[in-house]
Amino acid sequence: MIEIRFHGRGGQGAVTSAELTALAAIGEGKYAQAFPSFGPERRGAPVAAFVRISNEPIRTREKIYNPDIVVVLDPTLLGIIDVAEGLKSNGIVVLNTKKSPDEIKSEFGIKARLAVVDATRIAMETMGIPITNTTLLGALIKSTGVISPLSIEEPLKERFGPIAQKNLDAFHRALAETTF
Amino acid sequence: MPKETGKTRWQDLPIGFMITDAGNAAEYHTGTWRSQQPVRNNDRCFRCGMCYLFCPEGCIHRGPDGYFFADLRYCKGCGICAQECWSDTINMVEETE
Amino acid sequence: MAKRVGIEVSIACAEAVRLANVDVVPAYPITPQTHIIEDLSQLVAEGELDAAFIPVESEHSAMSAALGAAAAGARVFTATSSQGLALMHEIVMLAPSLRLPVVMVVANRALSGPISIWNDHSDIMAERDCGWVQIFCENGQEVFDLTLVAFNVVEDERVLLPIMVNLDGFQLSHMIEPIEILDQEEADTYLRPHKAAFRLDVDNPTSMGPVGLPEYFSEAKMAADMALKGSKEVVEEELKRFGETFGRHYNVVETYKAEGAEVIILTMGSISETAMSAIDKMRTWGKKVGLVRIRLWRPFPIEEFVAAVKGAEVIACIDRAVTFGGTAGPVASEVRSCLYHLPGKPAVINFVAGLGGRDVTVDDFVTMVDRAQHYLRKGIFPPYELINIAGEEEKEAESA
Amino acid sequence: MKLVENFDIFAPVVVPPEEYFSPGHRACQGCGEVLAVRLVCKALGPNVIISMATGCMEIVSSPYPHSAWRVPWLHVAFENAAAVASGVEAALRVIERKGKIPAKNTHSIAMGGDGGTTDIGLQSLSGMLERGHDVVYVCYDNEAYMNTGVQRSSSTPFGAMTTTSPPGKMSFGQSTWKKNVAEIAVAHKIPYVATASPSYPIDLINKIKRAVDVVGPAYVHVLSVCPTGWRSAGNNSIKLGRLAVESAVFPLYEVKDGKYRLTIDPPKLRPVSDYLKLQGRFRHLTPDLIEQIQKRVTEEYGILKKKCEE
Repeated sequence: MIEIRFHGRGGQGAVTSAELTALAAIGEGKYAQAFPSFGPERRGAPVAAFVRISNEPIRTREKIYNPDIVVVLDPTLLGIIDVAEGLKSNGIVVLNTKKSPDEIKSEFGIKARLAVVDATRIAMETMGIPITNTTLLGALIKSTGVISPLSIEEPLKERFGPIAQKNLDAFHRALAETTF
Repeated sequence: MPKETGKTRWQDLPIGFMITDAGNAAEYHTGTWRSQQPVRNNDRCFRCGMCYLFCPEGCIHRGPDGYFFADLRYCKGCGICAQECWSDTINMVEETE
Repeated sequence: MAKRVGIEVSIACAEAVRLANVDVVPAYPITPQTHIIEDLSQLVAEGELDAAFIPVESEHSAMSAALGAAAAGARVFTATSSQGLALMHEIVMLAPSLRLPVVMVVANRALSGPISIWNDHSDIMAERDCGWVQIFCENGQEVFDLTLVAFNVVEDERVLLPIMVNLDGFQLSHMIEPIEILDQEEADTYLRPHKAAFRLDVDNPTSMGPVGLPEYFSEAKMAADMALKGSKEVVEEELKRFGETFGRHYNVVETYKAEGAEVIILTMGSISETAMSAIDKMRTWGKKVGLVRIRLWRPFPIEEFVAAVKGAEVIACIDRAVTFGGTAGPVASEVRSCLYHLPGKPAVINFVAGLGGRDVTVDDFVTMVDRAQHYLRKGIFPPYELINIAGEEEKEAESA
Repeated sequence: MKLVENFDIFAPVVVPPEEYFSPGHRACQGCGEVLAVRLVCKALGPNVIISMATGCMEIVSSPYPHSAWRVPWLHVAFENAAAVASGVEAALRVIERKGKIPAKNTHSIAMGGDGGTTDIGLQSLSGMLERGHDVVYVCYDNEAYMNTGVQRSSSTPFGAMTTTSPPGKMSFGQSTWKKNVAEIAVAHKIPYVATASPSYPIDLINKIKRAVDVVGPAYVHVLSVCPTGWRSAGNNSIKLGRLAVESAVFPLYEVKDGKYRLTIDPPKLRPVSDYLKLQGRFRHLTPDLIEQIQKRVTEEYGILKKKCEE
């Protein structure tokens, strides 16, 4: 079972990222759960969302305390919260940032493995808005292979309708540009 | 004192404690509440029907002769008919024992 | 064809209501019930559900309109949570008395105060004695399935009572997970077409909700109680038929590795799955632990429950609501009461856990099992205990 | 000579002869409210479903196993008649459309007393009016909680003695002015609002019929004389209702699509004291207080007349 935690700010699409990841996994015939952090947080506040993916039926409804993967949609969260909290020893943090993994490691003292992508720039260039959730999904899949890139297309099209293509473009660019 | 139990077996109550016999309040005769009763002198009556209209019981009816009468099974003796009568046809008279 | 889809549990619930082709949905929004009624209102707006969605001004009016609609002969659905259910309470009491088969989903949430939007069972336990059929769901599939089953149960002429389908707020309501969704044709092979058993009819006028004088009141209550008790048989029949139709089998009481278990964890709702994981873990350590899960809460399945716990030494009974100053939480008091006269009955240690969104983890179940055994060894039987309480660490360490 | 409005000597000729509210009900002797119910039911006819709030009329009409109602009738609770009637109306609309029941265009009616309407039921009333249900709401206003023993409501008039607005060394009785729920209904911009009185039966019946005829919500506020709570003679119930109108304490008007019209326009108003003096609940009032009431009534009536002239 793989457990993923998404960090973002209310309105940035962390919850949507989690949902799309779970839907893609379920589409592959796997079992998955996606759930938000159920808080009273509003637009702008730091929020989290969670995903479990497994080949077996998932028989737990605990919150996620020791994720395998953490995805951070907004680089400004790094100085505010410990994004790597509880991360398993072999876990990975997937991060939206203009900086290199080494810069991040020394600046924020993160010891975990890192995958980075300049998602904000990609989102601006492909969609014209700094919404990074689908871009980060590209980075997540590239760096972890937790689901197949193909299985994200269907849920993404269903969710975004007419703007799905732009999101897919951003997603594919992140697949190419993520470094880890 | 007799032991207090219900009047109807629970098995025999209609579903949802519903009353299926609509309007069966008529089985209950409120005439026993009356301490005075309307007595009519139809010589004065010009059959306007005000008594019928204003009776809170709805117990005043028109007979085949065109004159009105109160159904004393229900009349509570409020005296509204006498009060509202235009022609002083109706007098309220104490009930005798 | 049934489709396995990733779907939010609330949306799956709304889909079941759509398949039941309800006529009237009076509803007032409250977290965490909102997604269910939002989706129903959308289905009505799109013409995918031919129903009147009444956006009432309160939950009190939601239940009032529900009863009016059911009395007029409609199939009615509503949903609520917590404060909304509490505000409804007065009218909740009247639904069984009028024998109106309303289906209501309750996305369980703590009752204030302090105000909390998160999950526990204090809202539903306050409605425990209202005369409704009450069932608890463990996962999204069950929410979808039992919402369908609910219509068949309550509209059965032997029942004609309202039903609450309970699902844990957020923990279930906001969870996206794989659920097998039936199509209309499949659903129709199971669901009976709706026809009101009685209704307000201008051609056959009746009076509903008359005054119950002391000469009749006790018998009216007896009739309502007998109807509720009798509903168990129908619930069982319907679950059986659902299982035969779709291959998903449900019982009024479920067990997991309970056979021969020395310790039984007793749960209701979505924490049951976490409890199973905990049991698997403890079994690898050689602990004889099993799970009994109550699905049908009202009418309480006494025989099935007693049979399920037979032979156990101790029950770690988990309540998700506090009975302040009482002898046990609402579940434990039921359980103790129905075991009281049995020889060789297991001890019942009552833990109050998961209040107002507090997580109940695998480790918590391990702790509760340890403590239940610890108390049994020591011969100490506290009425009930809240667990995971800051300030009670010393006590909690005792049994570790 | 006593005048009934639209004077017609053979009243029974113009009034529907059928009774849908049976005798044998247990209302007090001389109850003005139960007369209003009887007349409203005549106007409504048989094709209605009535949802009724808890209160005097509910209690006196339905002690199991007896019901005075010859039309389908439903009582759920005190504060929710409007919400229950919303559900009935919505259900009828849908299940007639779906062919579950024969299409009969049955009308949903809600009824409540002043407590169930102007106090505890105001929210559900407002909700029903705002949502635009095709429901006629009839408020039988006897100006206090008579069912529980004459406690004040927001509909109790200024100065009136009730068991919870008693006069005393520090009190002259009800210290607030009667809440005007008809105007609150008007503020919902519904198609029809009216005030009515069983003392003017033809006017009452006509208004109920108009209320049923409009599409959308209608509200009819009926002043209902309560000899028990008002401490008046039982045989004066019709007379008191008439005096309330003739003194402009309770003017009879209707508001159809926002247009005001006085339906009973007394040529000359009587002093309010004519109305007050027949009621024990006002017996303690000083001339000064009666003057205050007179002033207020004249003022309000002036405002209403102006609206009618617009």
